[in-house]
Amino acid sequence: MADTTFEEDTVSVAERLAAEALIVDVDGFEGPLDLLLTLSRTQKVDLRKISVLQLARQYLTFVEKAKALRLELAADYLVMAAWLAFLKSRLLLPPDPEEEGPSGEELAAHLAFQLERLQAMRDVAARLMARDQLGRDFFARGQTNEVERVRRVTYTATLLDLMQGYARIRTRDEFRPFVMDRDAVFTMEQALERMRGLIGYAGDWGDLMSFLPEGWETDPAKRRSATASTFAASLELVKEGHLEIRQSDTFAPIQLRKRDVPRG
Amino acid sequence: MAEQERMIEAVLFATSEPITLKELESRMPHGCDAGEAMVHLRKRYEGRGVQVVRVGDGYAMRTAADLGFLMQKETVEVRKLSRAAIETLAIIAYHQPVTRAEIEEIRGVSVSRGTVDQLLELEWIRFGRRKMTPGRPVTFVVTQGFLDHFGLENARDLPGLKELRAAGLLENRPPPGTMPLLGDGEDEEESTEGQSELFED
Amino acid sequence: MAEQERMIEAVLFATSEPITLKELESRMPHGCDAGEAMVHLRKRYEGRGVQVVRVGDGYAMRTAADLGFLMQKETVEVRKLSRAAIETLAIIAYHQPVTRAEIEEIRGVSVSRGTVDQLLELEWIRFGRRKMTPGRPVTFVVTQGFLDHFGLENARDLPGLKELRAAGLLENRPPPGTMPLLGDGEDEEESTEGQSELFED
Repeated sequence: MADTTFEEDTVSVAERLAAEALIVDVDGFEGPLDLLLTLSRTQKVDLRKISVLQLARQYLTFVEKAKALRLELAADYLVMAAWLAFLKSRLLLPPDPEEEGPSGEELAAHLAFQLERLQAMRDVAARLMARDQLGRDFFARGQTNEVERVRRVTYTATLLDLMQGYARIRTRDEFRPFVMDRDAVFTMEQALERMRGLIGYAGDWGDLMSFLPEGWETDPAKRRSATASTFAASLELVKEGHLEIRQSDTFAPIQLRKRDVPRG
Repeated sequence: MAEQERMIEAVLFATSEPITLKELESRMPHGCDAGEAMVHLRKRYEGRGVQVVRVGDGYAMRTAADLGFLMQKETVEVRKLSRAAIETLAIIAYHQPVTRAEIEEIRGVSVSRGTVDQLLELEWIRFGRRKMTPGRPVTFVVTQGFLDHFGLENARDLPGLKELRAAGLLENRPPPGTMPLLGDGEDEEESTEGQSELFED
Repeated sequence: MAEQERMIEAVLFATSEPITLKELESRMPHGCDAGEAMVHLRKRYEGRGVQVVRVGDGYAMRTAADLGFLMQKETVEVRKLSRAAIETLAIIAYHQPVTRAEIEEIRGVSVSRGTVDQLLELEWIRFGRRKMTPGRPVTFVVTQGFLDHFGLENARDLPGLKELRAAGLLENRPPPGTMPLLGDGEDEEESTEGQSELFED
């Protein structure tokens, strides 16, 4: 590590100015790593030869100044400051053979690696965006519809559709209050199916309530649902001509009977 | 002239409408002669699979008429799957093997026969083994064709709810205080032998 | 062979999406060799205003990049990508298959939902297979659409890829003092050949 003996009071004027310039615009950074990378540029060396100790000092100075100016620093900037302070002490103190964990040099090397990698990614991102791009520099066929003649229909969907569809269903479930409690719902289809099986035995007038499915008669919510759907299904079967239905008076029991000869 | 020929070739290729010589020249550097370049270009494409044809007072590139039979596949009309079909398919993919009743339970509405038939016909789903529950209902699972179409190695590669949310695909956040339902990434992957036990809750 | 060359010329011309040799052959009369015809066709278009380019495992016709200036009318206004989105895209392209956590580790900040969403919507990235590390996190990879957009034959042609690899900047180096994750060994193996293999489908 070069310049590990660099002293705090020898920080150059240019660096100090740079650090001050940075302070004004703390919002312009995308997190501590981005800030570190910007600070490292003031060293004007190859990132591989960067002095991490000096960088740690620059960062800590930056954070101090931000505090002095009462700028709100996000928590991750402060976490990084604490970590760099720790790293600084490790780099300055002679290694303690008793102490566990990685050495200051190892930690410094990893930080340097992270900075170099981030810089490398930014460089290639710039190179990527500088490439000739479809629709900007080179072009696809402008008119592809001339051969379209409808012949066969295929269906397609993208993975995004699929995931959004699934997300839609699952998110709806999270709003339980708006969803009926389906456990207690006996659907009309279910009732119809059940009634079709039962009407064969309904030779004589029988109470609608006796047609409710087993286990649905006691719980009030379930009974209500089952009654409604069984009644609706009965009406449907009457319409189809398989069943007769009668009620002698308002609120009197509703009675059902099989109809022998289906209507026309 | 070779350079001018290249220019009109590129423009003719990329424009969607036939283009006149005047329009061509207005796009080219000053002093170009689109008319002469066009003569050369048309000659170059003579007898090829693509032709430079005159359309009204403009020019356009067209595939040679005798090769129209190759375009038959272009005439396939691609339609988006219906929302019901996509949802049904998603449920099968995430919960397979899954019965029709379970799909209805999750969607909250009954599944029409046509929807399942369509997915079967697309060969994106098939019948799985019967469930060991009363009535031994038939189950549905997704097929290799499904995985191919959606570029998945296997159905377990499907992102979980947490990941969907992280990617911004879940618009709604759950109201505070509610427990997230299933689909918490890890939970889902743990079930190595079918995701059916997710229904036990 | 001249006739087969005409055929693939017509089909390539009519389609805007890249098309594979297999797809080409499936449209041509039985017994045709699209691969050989392609060699001839590409030669024929060398240096012309329109090029036959390779995109992943497909081929497409595109105008020559040096003639872009003629095409101002055709340029579609592309939504400007944020710096975060551009960096995220580059990281996915160079490190694929890469997890969200790895992207965040490299950028030093968390990846916002909208960023990934935007890249998915552009169909420049898609979900890859899950990583064999604890939690089996989902990965991201770039798509053929990405290659097409940036005029890349395959992901190995990314600018500077070799140099980055040689400099060790594409390694997933854990911070010192952390325990290597379980199943890392397997994964390492996968990712060495992973990059190119993902485009074969």
